[in-house]
Amino acid sequence: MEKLILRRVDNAGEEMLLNFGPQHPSTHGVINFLVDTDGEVMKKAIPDIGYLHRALEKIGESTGYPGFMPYTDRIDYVAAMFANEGYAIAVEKLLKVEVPPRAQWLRAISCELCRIASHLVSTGTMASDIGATTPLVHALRERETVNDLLEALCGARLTYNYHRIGGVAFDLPEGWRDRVLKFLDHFDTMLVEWDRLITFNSIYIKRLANVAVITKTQAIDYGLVGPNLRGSGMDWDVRRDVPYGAYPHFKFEVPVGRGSRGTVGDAFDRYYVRVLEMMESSKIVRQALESMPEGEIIAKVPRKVKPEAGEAFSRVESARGEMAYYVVSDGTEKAYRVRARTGSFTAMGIIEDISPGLMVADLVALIASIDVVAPEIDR
Amino acid sequence: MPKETVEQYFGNVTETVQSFWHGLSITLSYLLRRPITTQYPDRTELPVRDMLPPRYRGFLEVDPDICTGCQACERACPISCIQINLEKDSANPKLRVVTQFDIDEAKCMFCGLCVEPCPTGAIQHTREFEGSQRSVRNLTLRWADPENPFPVYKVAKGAEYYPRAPLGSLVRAKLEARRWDAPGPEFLPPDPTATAKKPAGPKAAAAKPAPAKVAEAKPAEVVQAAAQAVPPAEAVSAAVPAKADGASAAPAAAPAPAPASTVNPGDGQPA
Amino acid sequence: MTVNEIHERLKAQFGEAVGPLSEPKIDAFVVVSGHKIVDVARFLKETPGLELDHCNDLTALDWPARNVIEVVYHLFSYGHRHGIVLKVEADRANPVVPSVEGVWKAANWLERECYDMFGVTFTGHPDLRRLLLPDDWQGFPLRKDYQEAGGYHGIPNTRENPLVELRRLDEKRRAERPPPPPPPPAATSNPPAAPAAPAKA
Amino acid sequence: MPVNYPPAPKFTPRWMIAVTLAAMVGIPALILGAVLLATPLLQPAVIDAALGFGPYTSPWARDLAYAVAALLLALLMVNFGAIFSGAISWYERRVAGRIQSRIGPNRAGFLGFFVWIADAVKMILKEDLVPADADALLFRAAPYFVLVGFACTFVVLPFGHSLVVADLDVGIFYVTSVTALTVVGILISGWSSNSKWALFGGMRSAAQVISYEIPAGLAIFVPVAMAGTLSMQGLIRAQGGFPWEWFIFRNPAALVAFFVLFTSQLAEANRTPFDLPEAESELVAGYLSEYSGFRFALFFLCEWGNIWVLSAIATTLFLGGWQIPGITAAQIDAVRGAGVVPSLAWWSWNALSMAIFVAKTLVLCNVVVWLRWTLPRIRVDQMMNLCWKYLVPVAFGCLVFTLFWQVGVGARPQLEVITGCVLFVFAVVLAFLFGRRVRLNIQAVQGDKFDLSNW
Repeated sequence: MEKLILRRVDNAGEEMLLNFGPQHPSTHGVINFLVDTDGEVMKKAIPDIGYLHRALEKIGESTGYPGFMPYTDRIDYVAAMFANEGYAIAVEKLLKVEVPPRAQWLRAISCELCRIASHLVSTGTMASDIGATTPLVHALRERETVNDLLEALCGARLTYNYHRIGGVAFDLPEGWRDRVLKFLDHFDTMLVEWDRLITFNSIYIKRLANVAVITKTQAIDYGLVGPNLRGSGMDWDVRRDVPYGAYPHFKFEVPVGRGSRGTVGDAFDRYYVRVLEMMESSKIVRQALESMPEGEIIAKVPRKVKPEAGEAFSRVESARGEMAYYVVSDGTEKAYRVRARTGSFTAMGIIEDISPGLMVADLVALIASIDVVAPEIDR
Repeated sequence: MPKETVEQYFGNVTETVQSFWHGLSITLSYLLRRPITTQYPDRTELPVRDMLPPRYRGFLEVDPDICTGCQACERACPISCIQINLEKDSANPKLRVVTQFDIDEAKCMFCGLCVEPCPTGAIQHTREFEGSQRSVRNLTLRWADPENPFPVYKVAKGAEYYPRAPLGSLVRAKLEARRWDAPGPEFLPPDPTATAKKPAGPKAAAAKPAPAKVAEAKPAEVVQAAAQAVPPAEAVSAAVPAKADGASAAPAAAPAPAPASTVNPGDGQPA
Repeated sequence: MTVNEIHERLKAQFGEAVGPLSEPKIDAFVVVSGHKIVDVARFLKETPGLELDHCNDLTALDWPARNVIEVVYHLFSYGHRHGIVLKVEADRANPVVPSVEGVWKAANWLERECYDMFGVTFTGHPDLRRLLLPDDWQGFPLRKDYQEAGGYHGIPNTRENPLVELRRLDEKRRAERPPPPPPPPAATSNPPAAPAAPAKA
Repeated sequence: MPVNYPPAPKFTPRWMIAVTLAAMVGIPALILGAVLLATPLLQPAVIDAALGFGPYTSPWARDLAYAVAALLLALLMVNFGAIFSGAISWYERRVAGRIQSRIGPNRAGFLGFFVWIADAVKMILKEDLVPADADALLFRAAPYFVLVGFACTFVVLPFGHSLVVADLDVGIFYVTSVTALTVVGILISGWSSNSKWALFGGMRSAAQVISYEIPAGLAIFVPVAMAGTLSMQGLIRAQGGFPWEWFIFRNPAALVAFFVLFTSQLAEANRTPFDLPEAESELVAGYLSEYSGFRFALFFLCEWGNIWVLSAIATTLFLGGWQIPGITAAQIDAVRGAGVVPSLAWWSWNALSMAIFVAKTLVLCNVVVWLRWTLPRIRVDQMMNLCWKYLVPVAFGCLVFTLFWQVGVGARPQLEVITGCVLFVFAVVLAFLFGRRVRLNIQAVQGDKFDLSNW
């Protein structure tokens, strides 16, 4: 880093080195960008991450298997449910445990609600970064309801720790189903209003369309996942294409960026894919609530989780894209290695190569549109 | 900027007018809808803790009256924020007493993993969450009095429920007994000899009454198995009308809201 | 295509450089010799029918007992929906592995992270700097023998443990107090009252 | 938890409601009453008559009297600006809260009305920080440039029929020139802070304000061409009390010019969607980044006060100003009487005209606030694009059209009447459709309904 700064000093006067972060309103956490600007136009934005590194992978080697579950909440605290699920699936693979159907349905419901909550934050902060604060508060208002629901389900609003190895911790509370359906009825109409309020606002479109275009090949090459990948026109969703849990039983569409307002893969596409995904999640939750099987909510798992030596890799479709866990066991009670591969991490890697030629204001749109969450980058 | 056609030029204008028309009408309409926020905390209908769902994971509470001293919670805690010490009662060698049951609420991450293995439901999350303290040391709640240790609870065979104090009452009493700006306890200066021992800290200390611990482990697991067979505590407490204070206090593994004797509506908050 | 078929293709192409498919305990993997990894990667990505275009994950495992660091590649193909896990073993004392950054751009950051955490040097990487940790960090934290330095530039990374400290306080108080014979019966007679009294800090 | 202060009361006490309501009504009434009394009475002619100054009076005595009067008026106007900007800061936060399903400030006084006073007190008590490497003199001076540019506009802003500090012949021209001082202040603050963010903000502001002076100036020429004067009072007197007699409806080009002017003025006042100089999500706080305490407060005083200025100018130029429907300005002049102090009827008409002017201006202030909480921020190149590719040509077209229009109106005066009525009906229909849309919006979202509670 010092080397970089020194190099900049040489041509001082022509260019300006801007420390965009770590404390900056729109870096979505503690991230620093070394922005090399020529006036308003950027030469390059170099991400400097690690401010939120909490060595979770190292911690995973010292807590037992069940004990790491609350830590997964902290990997991506905006969408903690997926981190729970991914880790649980990986350990279940190691243990060769079959998850009861009801637990799988509960996982799907909780995850899709969590996806709605996460995308609301993402789209809301995006609007706020573009300068419209009202949509953010509207999004957070809806998210509060989702949080209330998840709180009633698992006792926490953010760090759910709901999934367990072999199932989930709690069954549905009384009256919860009706509350969810009532919320979804409201939410579906709210999304229509949301589109009219901000999505199709002409200033908003002008700010996002044709900005920070990531082509399909680039997206694949850089390992972008989830809505960022789909925003670039790649029709891929782990839930549909590498199905896990209860997802094969649900009918849903996978929204893909079509360049409706500009080029395929621009910031607007990535944003709009998220809006559409919220609608799909709402559909999935409805289907899941309808077809919910009866039965156990957790498989019989020994209290001392001690899988045989081996390694397992699990992939789930998190709100920020594919989240993969790579858990290696050496036959003891503690994992030999827990590795979380997160969507934000690889998404950050592309910023440096996309940024040249963008304006400073576009950097904000780019960061918001790839929806990075600092703890998920740093883990 | 690419070249614009005439249609694009005028299209921009009409699009702007249209989208502003919609956007402005929506924001205006919100002036006529009800805000969802409430003025916290003095204008809420109920005290906030009573509006939280029964599963809410707030401060941990231990009811020493029904604690079996099995240390399952201590083992389950991923961050070792619980420390339990068992000793033989000097007067009655058969009786074991808990001389230390400390929970570092400042370190606790409210994950709920300690609640699940508890055979009697002695350790539970409450809906208490307001406990700011000037000194972080004051956030270590001591459930056993070292001067006056409590004996472990013997689970009667075939016990259906355990007489737990109303959930939240104990922790609330503890929190209310201490001013928020009370000074924390003075710790001893660091022990130079302890540096080598420290990494093993809590475990080494806990392992002292080793024989007793091994003996204890067995019955505890039996009880745990029994506890798993019955429906989880949650379903029960959710069934009880959640409004009455301590409804969620229905102890773990109680098939009916049985220990209602302890559910005393009058002993909640005055509001 | 199954993992076996991919492995056969690899075997046919690279022969000795590609090890046997591991006994599939849960997820099977193939050990590839380090100097061939770029060729293998390019082959896997570019051969029609394989086209593993998605470098899903790249990380490492530290095995002090075997004195190796394994670099693990999780590869996947969007088009064909198949994948394979590759492993490259490197010497623990001086782990050097060729970089696959030229094959998958995603490997750029993943390799940097791997370098940061395990100290694996990826030759041919354009910008191999520490990623998550500060540039002047000592050691590679995810190695099994990593010892914490106890702080960073005078910033401590430990906090007093009140549980241990309180225990020490208790023990000191008890040692100071003369052992009284009468209290024990009293202690057993009124145990329920004990918890109600607020703990004296 | 036991804490060291008593718990907040469950309801706002009666006395607090009474005090707040008294302040809500009393403060504006007081300041507007002072304007109503002082502006006509502290004029040279009235002072001359009251103090018996004649041609033989010592010029020193006369100048002293004038200077005292000017000082009093200046004090009054600066206070008006400060109180207005404080009150609208509260109002804006309340409206923003409601728009965002929140309550907004609600602690200091009933409905949180005293929050702006609390803010001001807090700002004054805060440390006045000057960054170590900043150009201290310029850094300290910058807020005063902004304040002067803001305060000077009040010299010609009318409040009613005769309620204006000085009805300069070059009124509107004077306004456009003194507001340019604001940009000097912002530019200085951006440069002298020695912060990259502040520099960005200052530069953006300079580019923005200077560019938007051009469409604003061109749009101003439309009413000027219609009225044939630059004087603010003259512009209002050329209009009438009824909506179809306003400039905005009398000429289709003026309708367009109104929107051009309003947009440009938003940009000049750095209001959303043109809040680029202080874009908080991009530039942290732009040129304000390094300011604290009272200097920060001065910037914000001017920013919020500018809402009044821009609304008042738009009202003056296009919306008929203080014109009372059915009463012409000449009729009010006639009831003044010959005495030093005007007659009671004259005062009443003036009070009514002031009420009308304030009401119209507040409506526009609401629009400004409302726009801010609806729209995202435009990008800097788009801002330039909008100015040069849309607003300037349109404003120019409007001006040319107006020139021909005036020729036409000279030939056929009924043209203006017909257009006025048609456009007014058109506006009413639009307003009705908009109201319907608003109602549909509420009905469309499941579970939402018309509800004015929980303020």
